[in-house]
This record gives sequence, structure tokens and C-alpha cells, in this order.
Amino acid sequence: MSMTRAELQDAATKAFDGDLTPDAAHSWNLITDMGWLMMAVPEDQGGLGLGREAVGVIHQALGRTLVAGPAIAQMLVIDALSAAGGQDELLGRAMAGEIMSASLAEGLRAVPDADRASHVLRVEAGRISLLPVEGLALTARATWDKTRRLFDVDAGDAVGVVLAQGDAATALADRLSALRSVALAGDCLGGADAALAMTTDYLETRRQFDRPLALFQALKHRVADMKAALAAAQALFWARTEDSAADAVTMGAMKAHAASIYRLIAEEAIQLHGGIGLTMEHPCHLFLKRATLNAALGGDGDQWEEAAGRRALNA
Amino acid sequence: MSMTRAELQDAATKAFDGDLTPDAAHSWNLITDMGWLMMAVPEDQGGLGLGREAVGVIHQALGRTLVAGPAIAQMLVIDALSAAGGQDELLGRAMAGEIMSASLAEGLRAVPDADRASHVLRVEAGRISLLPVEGLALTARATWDKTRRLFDVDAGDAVGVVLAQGDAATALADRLSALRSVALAGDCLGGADAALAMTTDYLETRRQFDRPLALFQALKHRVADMKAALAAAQALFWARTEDSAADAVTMGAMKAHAASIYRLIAEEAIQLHGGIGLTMEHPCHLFLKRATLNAALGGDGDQWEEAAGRRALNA
Amino acid sequence: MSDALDSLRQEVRDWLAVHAPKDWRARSTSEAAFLELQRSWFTTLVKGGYAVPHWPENWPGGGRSLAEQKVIYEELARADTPRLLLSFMSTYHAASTLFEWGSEEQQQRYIPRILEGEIWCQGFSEPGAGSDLAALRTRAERRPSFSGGGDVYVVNGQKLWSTMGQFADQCLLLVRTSSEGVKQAGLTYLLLDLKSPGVTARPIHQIHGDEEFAEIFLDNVEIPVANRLGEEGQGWAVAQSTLSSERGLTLLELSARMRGALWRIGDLIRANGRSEDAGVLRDFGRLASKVDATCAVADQFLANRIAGEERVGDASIVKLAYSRTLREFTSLGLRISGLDAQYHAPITFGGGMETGNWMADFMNSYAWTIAGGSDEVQRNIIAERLLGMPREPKNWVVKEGAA
Amino acid sequence: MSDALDSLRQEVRDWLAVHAPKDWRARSTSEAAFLELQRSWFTTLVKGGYAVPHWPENWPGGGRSLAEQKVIYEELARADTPRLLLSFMSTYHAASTLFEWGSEEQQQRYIPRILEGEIWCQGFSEPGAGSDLAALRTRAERRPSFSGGGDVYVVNGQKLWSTMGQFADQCLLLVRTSSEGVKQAGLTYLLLDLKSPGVTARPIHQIHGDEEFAEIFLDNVEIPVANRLGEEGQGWAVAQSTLSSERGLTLLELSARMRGALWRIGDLIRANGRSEDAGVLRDFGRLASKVDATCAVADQFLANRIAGEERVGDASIVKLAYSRTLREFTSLGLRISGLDAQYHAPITFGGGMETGNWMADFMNSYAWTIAGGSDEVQRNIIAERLLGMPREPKNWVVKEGAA
Repeated sequence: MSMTRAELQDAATKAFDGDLTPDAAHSWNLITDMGWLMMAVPEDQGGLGLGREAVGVIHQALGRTLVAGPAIAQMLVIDALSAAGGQDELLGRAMAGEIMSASLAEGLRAVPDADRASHVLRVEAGRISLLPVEGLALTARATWDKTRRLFDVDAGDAVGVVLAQGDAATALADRLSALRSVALAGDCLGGADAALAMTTDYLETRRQFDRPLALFQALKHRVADMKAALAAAQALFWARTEDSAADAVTMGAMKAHAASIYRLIAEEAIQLHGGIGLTMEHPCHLFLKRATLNAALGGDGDQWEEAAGRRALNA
Repeated sequence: MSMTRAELQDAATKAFDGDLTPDAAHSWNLITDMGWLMMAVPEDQGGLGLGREAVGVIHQALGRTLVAGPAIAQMLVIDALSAAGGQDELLGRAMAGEIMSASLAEGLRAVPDADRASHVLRVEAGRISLLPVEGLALTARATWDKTRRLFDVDAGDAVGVVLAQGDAATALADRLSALRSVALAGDCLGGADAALAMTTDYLETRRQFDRPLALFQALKHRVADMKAALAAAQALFWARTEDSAADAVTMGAMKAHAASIYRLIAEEAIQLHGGIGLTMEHPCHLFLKRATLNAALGGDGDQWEEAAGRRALNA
Repeated sequence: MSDALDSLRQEVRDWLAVHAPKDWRARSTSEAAFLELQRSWFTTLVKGGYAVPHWPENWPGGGRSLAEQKVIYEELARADTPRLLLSFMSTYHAASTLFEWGSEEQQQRYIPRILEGEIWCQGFSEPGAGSDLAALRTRAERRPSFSGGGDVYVVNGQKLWSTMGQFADQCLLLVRTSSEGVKQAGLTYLLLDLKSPGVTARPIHQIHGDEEFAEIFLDNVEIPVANRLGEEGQGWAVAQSTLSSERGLTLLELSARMRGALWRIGDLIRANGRSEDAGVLRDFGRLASKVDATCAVADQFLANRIAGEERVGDASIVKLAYSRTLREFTSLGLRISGLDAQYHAPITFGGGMETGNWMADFMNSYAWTIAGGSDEVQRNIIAERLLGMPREPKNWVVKEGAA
Repeated sequence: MSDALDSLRQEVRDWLAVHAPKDWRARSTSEAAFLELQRSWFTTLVKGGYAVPHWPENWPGGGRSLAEQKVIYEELARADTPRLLLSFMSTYHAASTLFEWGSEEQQQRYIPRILEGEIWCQGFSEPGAGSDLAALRTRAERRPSFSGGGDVYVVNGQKLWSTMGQFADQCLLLVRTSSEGVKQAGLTYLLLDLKSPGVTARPIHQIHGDEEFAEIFLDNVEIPVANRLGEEGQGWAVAQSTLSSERGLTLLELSARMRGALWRIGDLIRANGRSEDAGVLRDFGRLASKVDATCAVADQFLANRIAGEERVGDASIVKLAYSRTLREFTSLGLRISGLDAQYHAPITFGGGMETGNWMADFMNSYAWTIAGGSDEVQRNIIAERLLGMPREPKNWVVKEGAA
């Protein structure tokens, strides 16, 4: 879909081309108005049928300006409803923007915006279900990254609408894990791209010792390494999103790679900004905090790299 | 012994201040003539009683000019004879330069200059013994590092002179492992120091784009990192050699650290020399090959770092 | 180690057993509690005679050799006492600059008040002059005082990264009195009473939630000429005294504290069920070696200094080794602690670099790779001053008419 | 993928099933065997029509689109055929420079002989001019030929890093014909028959035992003026054609081959009992991701090129990604294989970058971080050309009388 990707990227970039961390409610309206929540849903279910590549485009755009909100979790719910089938009514409401959330970690931990959601997705061994939030116990868990609002949910033995069981649930869980990795990786690469651009701009503007910082070769080489690492991670990202056979481990390893590049670039951004990068007045820290949170969500590097190594060993 | 160390360093540096890879036979005569083989042996056994710090000084000097020969193995034999006691005749011959060798790895693998040795040291679980070489099967194992001549020895069930058994053998084996690490680490740091000096000299001499390479900040920063890493590793080395409580794991971790710095510096030396560093005509590769061999001998980084981590966990 | 040092060590240890504050980390959860702790602990140390061992012997509490100072610092670290963050600039930077450049009268006026708890901060860095101090632009113009008395300097400008500036009483202020000639020659060094009209100090909000630094705005602030250190135009030389006033002991202490905190990572490994993970064990072992090497190189540095063998650039090696190792230390904690570290937890004010609040510690570690001469500046110094590699001429110019 | 490309792929695959050499690694243990294999495989490819798919369509075997070339390369890599090292300079660098700058007569003279197996090498680098090509000093002076015919250039100097120079018949030679003006303007491009009197080619002994490069000594060598490409003084521009003649396909192929060789590390892990070592598994998994990312970025680069969207600097990203990843690949093999890798084993001539002779492979990986534009040069290009950061003016000078 390379034409479509380019068009979509263009639209997505234009939609969020303003300041960093735009207003959450406004952003959510924009996301639903642009039809992004229905992007990956097959056309016969009322979606646009654009698949994981479209998910990648969207989350790169959201990552680039550090958009707040439950978009990743919402897409997981939508994908689960779509894959399960027979849930057209719930699916339609979710695509229209009614917030339904899901864990970005294990169990019912790290559920974004659970307090604003009507439902949460429950993924257990052998069963995937959608629970109405009403009556569930929510615990807000403030993160260093203030662009995310995470909750732990205690659902007791609530069952709700069962979407898949047994082997079907296992397959769906794998699919959801892969999708989550795509979304998180997209967020990482969008953010990394923005942090890198911010850094080169800064180096070109800021002068020390009577010349722009951008003239210091030691700094230029570090920026070049950042750029090269990012370009390779981006290429891997698009190759994976186009690969329909890529499963949870493949996507998890890709996400771990993207998250490590994001962190590298966010760290270098702070170091190259010097003192100002250590203050709340400058946006550097927003990228670093989102980078480290993204790295921990959806399985960390240790988990996915080990799984990928085991798979490569048995290839 | 800081005065003594300085004096000894001065003497050692002067002894080997000429070309790299001096003649092996000449070097061996120099080593014995300088009394270096008796340096660590207690005075009441005919030695100089200068301990592990002296061993460190000597092997830094030997590493600095990539001296060939069995000095590390010989010192292990001498230490074993000295520690076991009651072997004054053998000890005297070994201190006088009669070659007695020992494994720099496990079992009877990687025994330097075994073909020129009268004896080899055998370290087994619960028994340490000195075997006459005559009649043993030797297999030469050529290494990439041509400054070392290693052999595998097949000793069958030969016993020779038993130096220690049971718990005493276990304690002696630990002591020998620690000493081997000190010697290898010394070799590493001497070599790293020389490779770094060679590199800064080259950068100051060689011009590209109408200025000396040493004016390019990206290269300067890399050299500064090499220097800082080396200085810290050297400081750790001296702190450990002065610490009589440092055992095999502590010294092994120190050796792993020193070997990783040697490799880092040897690799950077080649990269910063550019094409010429890739040719046999330039000595860069000698350092790289000795660095990687040192890293593999006496237990590699994986082994010692894991052991050190386990110990730190239980500290 | 000599008997005298051994007995000093025992003496300090015995004193600390009685006087060292206990459980202070748990109490230090607010800025107010932090300030209270800093002040009371400083007062206690002054009384004990251990607050300013590095001062000359004609001042109370001074006259200790570097070897003795090292013993005292080691024992303070070993007892895990609070670091003296609030009074640090006063007892080191202000005091040593006054000892070297202050008149008898200036010394008698300011030094005793330091022991009474007067807090100094430093006003060197500016928004446009971080690593490049000579480029600073805060202006001072000399004119007669309208309120009588001698001449005053009227100062306008902004200072940044003033450690604890919002709590300070006095400020070591570097200003520009001339734009003629080389940039360094136009600087002058003043002592500023921060209660003077026209001074505004505002804390800088750091990314991990601390407010260790302040920015100071100077709007037509009058400083009596009597409060100048050295001559007009001599500020650069005076500032070098300030910048070199503390070299070695702090990094020795910080390294020792980092080694003392390795158990936190051990605990974390156990708590996360990673005790048999060979990769994690190796990373921990490798870190422990680096921490030990950092301690060793700090120790070596101080030994060289005591022996009078310090070379220019040695201090940069220690700083670079410490800053990189601290980054790795906090990174490993951050990694093993996983999602837990991402949940916000209140910081321990003045709790040091390794508090076990891993994301906060990780972010705080940047202060060491940036502040006090960034890693990049240290690398320049090592390459140019220690290894003798050529400096890029500061006044390289592009030839006229060339590409 | 289009049907036409699919059917080309099948066609190549079928052809390779019949014609690809088998077991060639085992046979390639001497230089002679390597040369024989290279020559016979090239001849086979010429006959099959797959040797020069990148040539213009008016030449036999040419006229393939980039997309078609990619298919052919992928299939060659997939079948693990020998890389065409000996003829590489001839079919790429020499041919494309001749197509762009050669006269009709020059093309008709040289191009057909390439398909017959004539080997070209490149004479650009010199002892004093590695990354800084404009600084080259090999002199050429024009004078009448003593042996009759037109004028000749008499060339004196030394060339380095000439790939396969000791086996070559012809050389693309860059020389200095003038020392006036900017350095680039004094260069001229000549075609040198290496059998000419005064030419000595000597292999360079590489640290892992290969002799892939040569140095070429030129002692009063006469080159007819008819063998000049472009005008006198136009050498820099002609050289740019040579340098940019191959961009994308080689790294695509090498990356694919690196991915195809990951099993070697897997085997090593198993053979050394490390299959349950979490740290090793993670390092292997992380490497596999980097290898995949390198393949993806090489693929992306070529796709952009096909689409006409290549930017200056893109090629540097691919080269840097490949060289760093290859280093990590061989490093991991070196580490896991431990002492075994330290024992010398004969290299496989022309065996590629991943032969499982780990120490040799590790040392050989440096060729990629240094040759063909070092990593440092690539970083400069990425920073300046792709990211638009300012270049250090080459003619910065120190102001007179300044520090």
C-alpha cells in the first residue's frame, strides 16, 4: 500500500502538526473524526481494511507530537471485536470513539484511561472477554510520563462478553500482542524522529565558543549515528507491518528494537541539549519519559530479545 | 610498595623499551637476568618477596612490547612450587630460568612453549602436580597471535611430583587462578597503553583534509574515552594487586575488565589508523590479536562476569 | 596507613556513632525537611569539628591534611550520612576563593558567617554561556552610589544553574565590565548579597522533580565596589580559583557511595526473580567492576594530588569515569525494575544519586554527565590537556571569498 | 510483485539449480582455486546472461531494470553462489565510467573484453590520500612519446588499496597533472594497461591472511593520451562516476547473505552448550533484529532508488548500518566460540564475510568499517549532506598572531 501509506502519512502528519502534547480531548475527537479507529478493520465490518501498516502510520503520527489518550488500547479492543466477529454493535460503538480500553502490559495492569472507558478487554489464558467497566475497581497509577494515564483494574471474576475461548483465544492473544507491538513501535519511531529533528535544530541554532554547536564534529557524528539507527529501525518497522506472517515474537522483537532506538535518541537529545534538556521547561524530557515507558509496556527488551534469540536458535 | 613499584616500573620499562615483539630467546634471558622470575617468591625461599604487585609491573612491561615466551606460565609454576614448600631444588631451577610451563586455560590445554619446557604443571580437582615433559604427547596449536606458542598436552595418567592434594590443592588452584588473572590483566594493560600511545602519535602525524587527524574532534573524543577507560582499569588493577584478600573471582573479574579495555583500545587503534591498520605491515594487528587471545585465556569475560555478578548478589 | 590516620578514623567513627542522623532518608520527603536536615547536620558537624577540615588551620575546624580529609569523607560515606549539599558551595567554593583573593576585611566579614550557616551560591553560567563561560553577558557598570557611600556596580542580566540558589544568602557573581579586547579580560568578580533590591531567584524544575538549581535575575542590582574580589577585569582568574576549589574528595565520596549502593541492584535482581539469569548476573558483575574501577581511579587521583603529582586533565578522567558509571548503574536498575520504575514515586530530597527510585535516579544521573563540565568538555580536556592533542584554534576563520 | 518479476525469479532459480557451483567453499582453500572458481563462474554467468544485468541494453546481458537486478541478486544470494569479487570492478566501476565518459572507440575497445574476462582495478587511494582523495600526489606529465605515436603521460607515484590489483589487467587511474588552483582541478583520469613497463603490483598482506588488495608502484610509466577519460583536469568529475557506479545492490546482497548466515551463530550456541543462557539468547535475538533492520534499510534504499527518490547520504546510512552490524555479528561469534576462535585456521578465499572462521571473520569485518569510505566519512556525509548540518570549512585558517 505504498501509495496509500504516503497519503495516509501526509494526512496524519497534517492532523497533528502543531505543538507537542496537544489537548487530549481535542486529539481524541480528531482521531475519531479522521476515521483512524476503523482504519485496520475489514471493509465488510464497516472499516477501511488498511491493516497493520495503517496502524503503524497512525501511531507514528501520535508518537511524533506525544499525543495523550487511549488510542493503542482502543485499537486492541477494536481488533479483538473485529477478529471475534458477531459483535457489530460493540464494534461500531468502539470505532465511533466510545472509549474501550485494554491492558498495555499483563493481566489488567496498565490500562489507559480506564476511568473514561465503558469497557475493558480481559485477556486470560484460554479466554478473551470484554467487561463493562461499571462496578470494577480502578486504581490510578501515575507514571513519570504524564502523557499517559494508566490504571490497574481489579475485575474479580467478572466475565462480560466472551470474544474467544480455547485455541481461538490463544491465537487472538498472539494477534493482539503483535498489534500492540506495532502500535508501541510506531509511537517510538514517531517520537524518535521528532526528538532527532528537535536536536539537529537546536545544534544549528545554539552557539558555543563562537560557532554553532552543529559545527562540532564529535556532536555531528553522534547525530549521524542516531539518524542511521533510526533509518534502519524505520525500515524494519515498515517491512514488518507489511509482513502478514509476522507474529507476536517477531513484532515484539521489532518493538524492542524500536524502543531501544527511541531511548538512545531521547537520551542523546538530552545530553546534546545540555542543561536546558534537564529542565521541565524544555520538551526533551517528555520524549525520554515516553521512550522508557514504551520500552516497559507490552513486554520489555529482555523478554522479547530472549524470545527472538530462542526462535533464531531453532530456525 | 609504591616507591618500589615506581622503581621496578622504571627498570622494567627500560629493559623492554625497544621495538615491538623482541626476540624471544633474548627476552627470556633478560627476564631471568633481571630476576623477574623470583620477584614474587618469599625471601626465605630465595626470592625477592615483592608479591603480586611486582607480578603486575612485570607483565605490564612484557605486554607493552608484546614480548613472546612462557613468562606467565613459568610464574604459575614458580608460585605453585613456592606455595607448596619443600621443593627448593625445583623452585631454584625454575627461578633460574629452566622453563616449566602450565596451562593458561583448563586442564592441559594452551600450555605455552611446552616443547621447550622440562616440566608442566597439572591442575586437577583435588590434586596439583608437576610432570616432567619427557614422554608426554604435545600438540602444537598455532594461534592468530603469533607472539604466543601454545600446546595441548596429553599427559595420560602421569603423576610426577605432587605439590598439593585435597583442600590444599583447591586453595592453591584458586591462588594460581588469581595470579594468572593478574599476569594476563597486566599484559592487557601494558598492551593497551602502548596501543593508545601509538594511536595518538599516528593521529598527530597523519594529515587529511589539510590538517592533522588529531584536530578532528570526533576522533579526539574517542581517544579521550579510550584514555579514561584505561586509566580506570589501571587504577583497579593496582588496587587489586595490593589487596591480599582478592581471590580468583575478584581477580578474574578484574582481568575480564582489563581484557575488555585492551580489546576496545586495540579495535579503536585499528579503526583510527584506517587502512594501514588492516595490514600486516603495521603493528596494530599484533595488539588486537594478543588482546583477543588474552580475553579468551584464563577464563573469558562471560565466565568471570557471571561469577562476579553472583558474588555481588550474595554480598 | 599511619597510626595517626588510623586513630583519626576511629575518632570520627566513634563520633559518628553518636551524632550521625538516623533514618534521614525516610524523613527527607519534602523540601522543608531536607533543608532542616541539611542545616542541623551542618551545625552538628561544625560543633564536632568535621565540617571544614580543608580550611587553613587558622580557622576553626581547619588545618587537616588531604589524607586526613579523605579519612573523614570515607567515614561520612560509610555511615551513610546526608551529603552536605546546601553548605557545599559555601565551605568549598566561596571559602577557597575568599582565602585566595579576599582582603583581610572581606575574609573576616564572610568566613565566620559560613560556619554560622550562611549559604553561598555561584552565579557563573548564563542562558547563552554554558560550557563557554567567557561568553557571558551579564553587564556591570560602575557609577557613584545614589544612596551615598563609595561607587557601586549596577548589574543587569540572568544567571542559570545556580546550585541551591533559591536558598542562598550570598552569591559568587561573575560579570562583564568591558567588551574590549579578549573576552576573558572583560570579566569582574563580585560578591552579591541576594537580599539586595532587584534580585529574583527562581528554582529550576528538573525533569525528575527536584529543584536543586535556580536561575537568578538581576535587574539594576547595586553591588558596592568593596564587594569585588580581585581587580576589575581580573574576574576570569578569580573564577579559576572557584572552579578548582574542590577537586577529588567529592568524587571519591560519591564513588564510595555508589559502591555502597550496589546492594540495591542485588535486591532488585532477587525481587524480580532474575537471580539465575546469566545475562543479568553478567551485567551486574560487569557493573560492579566498573564501580570498583571508578572508586580506584578516584582514590588514585587523590593519592596523586597528595603526592603533588596531579596532572591537568586527571580530574576530568575521574569525572568522566564517575558520570558514565553512574549512568550504567541507574540504567541497569531501570531495566531490571521494568514497569515498576515507570510509576511515579516521590523523590527523596538530597537523597543522593542512588535512592532506588530508579527512573528518578536515572534522570538525575544526567546531572553528572552535563553539569559541572559536560562529558564532552571533559573529553576535550583529556584529549588536549592530558594527551597533548592539538586544540582547535578558537579563532579559526573562513578565508575571504572561499567556499 | 509483478508477474514479470515473479517469472524472472523462477527463471533464474531454475537456471541456478543447474549451473550454480556446488561445494565451492570447501574447494576455495587456496588463492589459485579461488581465482579459477571466480573465472569459471563469471564465464558461466556471462553465458547465462546474468553477469551484467545493470549494463545498458545495447550490450549483451544488459538492459535489466533495477527491480529485475534485485531479483537476480536475491536469487544469487539465496543459492549461496560465490560473490563475483574478481570481476566486480570491471563490470561495475570500469564499465559505468566508460559508458559515461568513454568515447565510442574506447567503449568498443574495452567493454567487450570485460565480458571475456579482462580484469580491472582502481588506482585512486594513495599512502597520503585515503579518505582525502583530492590530496593525491601521483604525478603525470605530458610529453611526446619517444617510441613514436601521439603524446603520452609519464606517471610516477604509488597507489594503495587497489582491490584485486595483483590479478588485474587494466587500472582506472587518477593522477595529478597540475598543482595550480584548487586541488580537485588538477586531477586527470587515465586508463592504464598494467602490463606497461614500470608498473609493479604487490599484494597487501591483510591481518586475517587474505590478500584482497594490492599496492601499485608506477615508475616512469607511459600512458598514451588516447587512454584518457574526459579532458585533462576533469579527473575529479570522472572519478565521481566511478565512485557512484555501484550503489545499493551490493549491500542488499551482503545483508541478505548475513541474514542467511545467522545459523552459524545458532550452531555455535548449541555446540558450546549455551542454548539456555538467557544473556546469550538475548544477544543473539538483538543481533537478529539488527540484521533484519539492515536488510530492510538496504531494501528500502533500493526501492527509493528505483522510485527516483534517493537522497544524498542515504547510501551512507546503508553502509554504516551494514558495517556496524557485521562487526556485531562477527563479535558475537568470536565471543561465543571462545578459545577455539583463537586457534589459527586457514581462511576460505573469497568466502564472504561470514565463514565461521570467527577470528578471521571478525578481523575481516574491519574492511567494511574502513574501506570504501570509513564509518567516520559516512558519518560526516550523513550529518552534512542528509541532515544539512554545516560543514567545517576546509580552509579555516588560524588568524595571524593569535593563540
